[in-house]
Amino acid sequence: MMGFISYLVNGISLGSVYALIALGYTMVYGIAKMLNFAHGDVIMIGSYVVFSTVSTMGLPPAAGILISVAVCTVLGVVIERIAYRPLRQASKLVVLITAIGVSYFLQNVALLIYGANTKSFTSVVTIPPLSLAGGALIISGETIVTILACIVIMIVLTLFIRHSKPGRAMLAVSEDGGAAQLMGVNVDGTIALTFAIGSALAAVAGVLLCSSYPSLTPYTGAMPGIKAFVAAVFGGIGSIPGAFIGGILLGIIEILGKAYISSQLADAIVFAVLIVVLLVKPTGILGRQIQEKV
Amino acid sequence: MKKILSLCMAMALVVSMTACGSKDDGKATTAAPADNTTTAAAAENDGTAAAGGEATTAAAGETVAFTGEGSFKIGGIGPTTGGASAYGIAVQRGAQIAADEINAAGGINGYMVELNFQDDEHDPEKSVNAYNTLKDWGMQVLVGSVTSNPCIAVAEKSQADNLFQLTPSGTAVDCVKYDNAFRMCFSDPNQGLESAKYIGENSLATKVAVIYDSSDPYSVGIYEAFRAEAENQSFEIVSAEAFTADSKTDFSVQVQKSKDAQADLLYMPFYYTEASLVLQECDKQSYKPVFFGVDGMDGILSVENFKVELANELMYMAPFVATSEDEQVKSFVTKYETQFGETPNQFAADAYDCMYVVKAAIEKAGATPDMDASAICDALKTAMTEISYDGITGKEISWEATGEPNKAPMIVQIKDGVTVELQ
Amino acid sequence: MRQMKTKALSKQTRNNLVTYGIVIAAYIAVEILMRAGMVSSLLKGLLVPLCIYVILAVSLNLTVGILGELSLGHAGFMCVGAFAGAIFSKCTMNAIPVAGLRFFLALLIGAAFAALAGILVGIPVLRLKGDYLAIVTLAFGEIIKNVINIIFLGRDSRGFHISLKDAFDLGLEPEGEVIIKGPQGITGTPNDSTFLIGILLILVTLFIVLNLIHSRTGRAIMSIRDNRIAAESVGINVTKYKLLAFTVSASLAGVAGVLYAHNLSTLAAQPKNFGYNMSIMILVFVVLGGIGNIRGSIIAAVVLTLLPEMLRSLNDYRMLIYAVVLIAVMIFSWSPKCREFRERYGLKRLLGSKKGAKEEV
Amino acid sequence: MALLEVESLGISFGGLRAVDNFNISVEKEQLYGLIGPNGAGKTTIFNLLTGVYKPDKGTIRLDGENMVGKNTIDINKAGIARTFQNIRLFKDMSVIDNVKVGLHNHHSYSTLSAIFRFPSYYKVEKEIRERAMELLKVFGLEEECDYLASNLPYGKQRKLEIARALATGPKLLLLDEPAAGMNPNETGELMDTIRFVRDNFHMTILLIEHDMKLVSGICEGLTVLNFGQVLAEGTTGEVLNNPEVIKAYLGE
Repeated sequence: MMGFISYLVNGISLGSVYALIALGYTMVYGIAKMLNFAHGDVIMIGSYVVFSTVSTMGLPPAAGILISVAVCTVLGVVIERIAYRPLRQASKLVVLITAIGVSYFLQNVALLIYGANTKSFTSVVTIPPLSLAGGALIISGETIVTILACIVIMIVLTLFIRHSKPGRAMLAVSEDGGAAQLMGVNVDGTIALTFAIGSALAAVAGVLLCSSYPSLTPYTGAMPGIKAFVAAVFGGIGSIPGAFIGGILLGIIEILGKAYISSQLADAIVFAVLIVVLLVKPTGILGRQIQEKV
Repeated sequence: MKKILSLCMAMALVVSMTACGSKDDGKATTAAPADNTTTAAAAENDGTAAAGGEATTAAAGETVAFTGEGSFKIGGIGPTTGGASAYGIAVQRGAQIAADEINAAGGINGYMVELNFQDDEHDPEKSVNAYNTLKDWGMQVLVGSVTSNPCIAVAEKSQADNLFQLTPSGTAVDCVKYDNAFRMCFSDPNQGLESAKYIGENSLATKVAVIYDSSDPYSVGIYEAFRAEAENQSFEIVSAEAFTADSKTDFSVQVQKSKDAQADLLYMPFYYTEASLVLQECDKQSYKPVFFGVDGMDGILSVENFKVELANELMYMAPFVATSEDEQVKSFVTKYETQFGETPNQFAADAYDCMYVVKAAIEKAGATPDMDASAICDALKTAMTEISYDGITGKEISWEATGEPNKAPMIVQIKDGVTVELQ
Repeated sequence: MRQMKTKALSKQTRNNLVTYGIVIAAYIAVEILMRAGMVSSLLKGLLVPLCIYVILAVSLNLTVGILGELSLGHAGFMCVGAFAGAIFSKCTMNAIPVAGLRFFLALLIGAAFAALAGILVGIPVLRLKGDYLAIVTLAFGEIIKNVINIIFLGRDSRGFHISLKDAFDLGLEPEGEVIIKGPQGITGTPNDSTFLIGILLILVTLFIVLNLIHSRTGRAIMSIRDNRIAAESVGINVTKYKLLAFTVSASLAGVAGVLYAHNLSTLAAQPKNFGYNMSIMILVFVVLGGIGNIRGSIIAAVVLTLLPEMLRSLNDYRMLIYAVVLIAVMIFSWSPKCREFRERYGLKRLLGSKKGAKEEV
Repeated sequence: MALLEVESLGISFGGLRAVDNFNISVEKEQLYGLIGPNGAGKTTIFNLLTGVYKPDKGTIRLDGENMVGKNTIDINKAGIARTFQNIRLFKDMSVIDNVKVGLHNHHSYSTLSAIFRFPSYYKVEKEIRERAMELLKVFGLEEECDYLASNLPYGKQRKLEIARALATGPKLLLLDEPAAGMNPNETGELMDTIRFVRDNFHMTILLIEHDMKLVSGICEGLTVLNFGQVLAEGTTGEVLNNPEVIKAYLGE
């Protein structure tokens, strides 16, 4: 029993990282309606920035995170401006391919700057681990911070979108970009803002990903990026609470699958569960069912 | 769109054919002397007619006046981009240092060497492309491929061409299946067997847990041999958990299972990148077994910012110790550190030795650059079994005709951030 | 009216003939250059892979361009075909000494298994739409890769043995042979793939795909793409034709897989060759060549496979430049501003553009 | 016996009773109109008749055959074809291919025959093409047969949709606001075409329309729908003079 609970905790801690990344994914998808495959790589860049500033230059972690958030925000906006905006009217597939191009680009830039060797990331979390049940159950500080960050970001994002002017503009753009434009919403500006926020979230996600799993290479972002994408779809892509739930569930399934079924088949199990969920609920757990009007 | 694309294709094809066509017969014509006179350290230069390449390569090594009527063209293949690029880049750098040294010391029998290293992205198909690129360049000897599956694919081609191949780090059995292929490193079964023996004979543990990468032939190969040999040893494998290339972020389950099985030794047949995460996880779960790794573990201390105390008392099989007092090693490590700003790992060391082994074999066989690749290969095949080589990854290394090296396995241990030899 | 008919028919046929012609001309050109010793080893080595990618791109275009569904699991079907074909060849290497016959059978088997996988995946999955379908096909591809990586298959006098643990676990007799070695996959597959076979397979693929498109079946498939509800309203069995297109596409990917398996002596299911990256790579060919444009797929597959090899002289900057080129081409061909620019100064204007009917499929 | 007989048909969406106790009876070769204010449930009835929605109550009979529970495809095969309020053409296909898709189930050869081009392919394709051109000619679209459907002007798109529906060889043709967005000239032309179709194809037509000129011009019988229920029915003249109907329209 204790074993199970402990696996569950591990699952939640892995899942919270997925959830954090998925939040950025789902937000960009919900508003700009595009799969930003480069999101995982923005995360990687964010982590490298923190690594450089904190581990190499010796700045305090808080400063490093701030710089990283700033760098990623600018990066996100620049990517959107150069690579995605000219393709606003093009087919979704075209944008998808461009996003993949951006992903390759970021990976190779990092490879040239930082080299291929693994860097060990120093955790920025200083909270001590929580020890329960007489030490049989340990919840690490990183996990606590990640989950808290997820919840805070989720709430702030939801409030922002519902109650602020730019937030409501986002909502309008996500419902119908053309109509929003007619109503005087600055669509380009709104989407740029979406990317700015999404990339800032990526920076935070990067820091916490690397704090929990401190190994940093130019390819660090790729696989968690894909997993987070799966998590976002799992929860219903475009839905902010969906991303959170999807991420946590994905982490739990991955860990429990490894623990109780087969550690070799962990990936297959995760993806099989995804397929089953989508067959039962074709738009994910919290996704909106869109009935096509005839 | 269509027309633009057609145009692009036509251009690409024309460029490829003309560029390559001129290279085919261009061994001794215009392109070659231009390269040779500038620098022999041509690793950065892929030998196309691009004259701009010269300027960039000069930085890589000192300019050596070209003495003979030809030079040995040595090709290298390994991943310098993509997930496995850490290994390929290390090999490229290690080989480069050796090539510069050899040239500075007057070359091989007075002939310079040219090294041309090509990226394969750790993909068999790309590796064969790289091999063919090198053939077009006029490669006579191949040092590569760095990783196992690509190496097997390339071996098939090199065997057909009868081109001498020495892989620094292709550990799979089939890498040296043919008589033209040799390796510098231990084979997978060899490592698995030796480590099981060492653990058993030194009674390091009674209960052993294994974590391995089930998507990596290297890791699985070692694990299989380890498991087979464990039957003959005094210890028992109580837990064997896998991870894959797609889920190597979180190791909590594998570590917890090992812990729950009360294993007193954790065997880790995989690379240091993942190992650093496993060690971190063990620390998190306050699990302190004896850690035992294989040669892929080498480099763990070079992980920038790594908390070395996590790896304290870690034992692994290593052909090479960067902190060794050996003169050859010291000189290599210093050069590597000055040039590239990091400590070399076993990949770099294997590659460095490979170049010198090629040198030794060529000297033994008395081969000259004007011989074609096939003739050189025939000569080197025999020479390889006759030489005995002292290098930085072992002393008095000799080779079987099967391609396997005879060298003593070395077990090292990390103590207070320093690697020390145990055996 | 009579004239129009014949004119339209011949235009379609002519278009197809041009496509076949390009392939055959490319073959002849390369053959001549090879005879003349003008072809580099690199290009020689690339000939079969080029054929493989062309087949993959054309077959994926059937799903993406003609059926209008986004699939990110094409490499998964290729993987199924590759392993089915390779196991067959490896087992019958002695039983069927004629390489041509053995390879032909391997192709059929690879295509059949990939088609079967296509049906198995297609039945449940085609109920989904858009990005959800994409993610499920991606998931499927990853499952295939993961499962194949842990399969150990051996054969001895007692028959086949399978294990999910390791080769040791197979309990083979001493003279037994391990066919699939987990992540190391299958080694020692006969190198039966040749450029000629590759070209023939491209022609067969084109024959199947183009004939399918220009038929009753093709129209039904395209009608689903354009408007599913209207297609149902005129009595098109949406599920049947979706599944049909998906299955044909999968089986052709299987053919490409067999070709792949017999090109190199090692076949392993690694992220690089059968992961989602490869599926995306094929998708890039399709999108770059023009969604639904078969000839474009062929050209894009060739150009994009050659490009990284051509960039080798850039060394460390190779993949970086590749990424930049990819982004630039996408923007250049799809951004409204660039399109305007091209229309004003581009080739099409010089050559005279056609309005109205869709000229290329 | 009437060709189409619908009795006490009903469906709810959420709490809303979109259609309730709907009855209609359309005779063979009749031109029948279904009118009513916006949101009255007219298109919902078309969707019920064609199997897009499943009714929770009532029966639909075509030529005596039960249609309830069948899916759209089978209902089309049984003989009901329709057009859509918001035009649904196969936009990236040529005009003639749109009609050819309509002919799908009547001129058939196997997929194998398609791939290997057996003689049946050429024979049937020729039939299909000739039949499609005939239909296009009826609607004056033969000149544009190789255009992309999306490049047609609006009025012609509506006509093409009718041609496509006719190609499926229905017994009953449902037209959902065929004159929407047309100018008076085009509407006049359309009225002639609809009559022509009825007379020459011996077609039964049920149409939804707001354009009273068209309705009074060609419909022989009418049903008026309001809030999902039948408000009035009868011959066109009767219904249009019904005070309830006038109230419903003016009171809107």
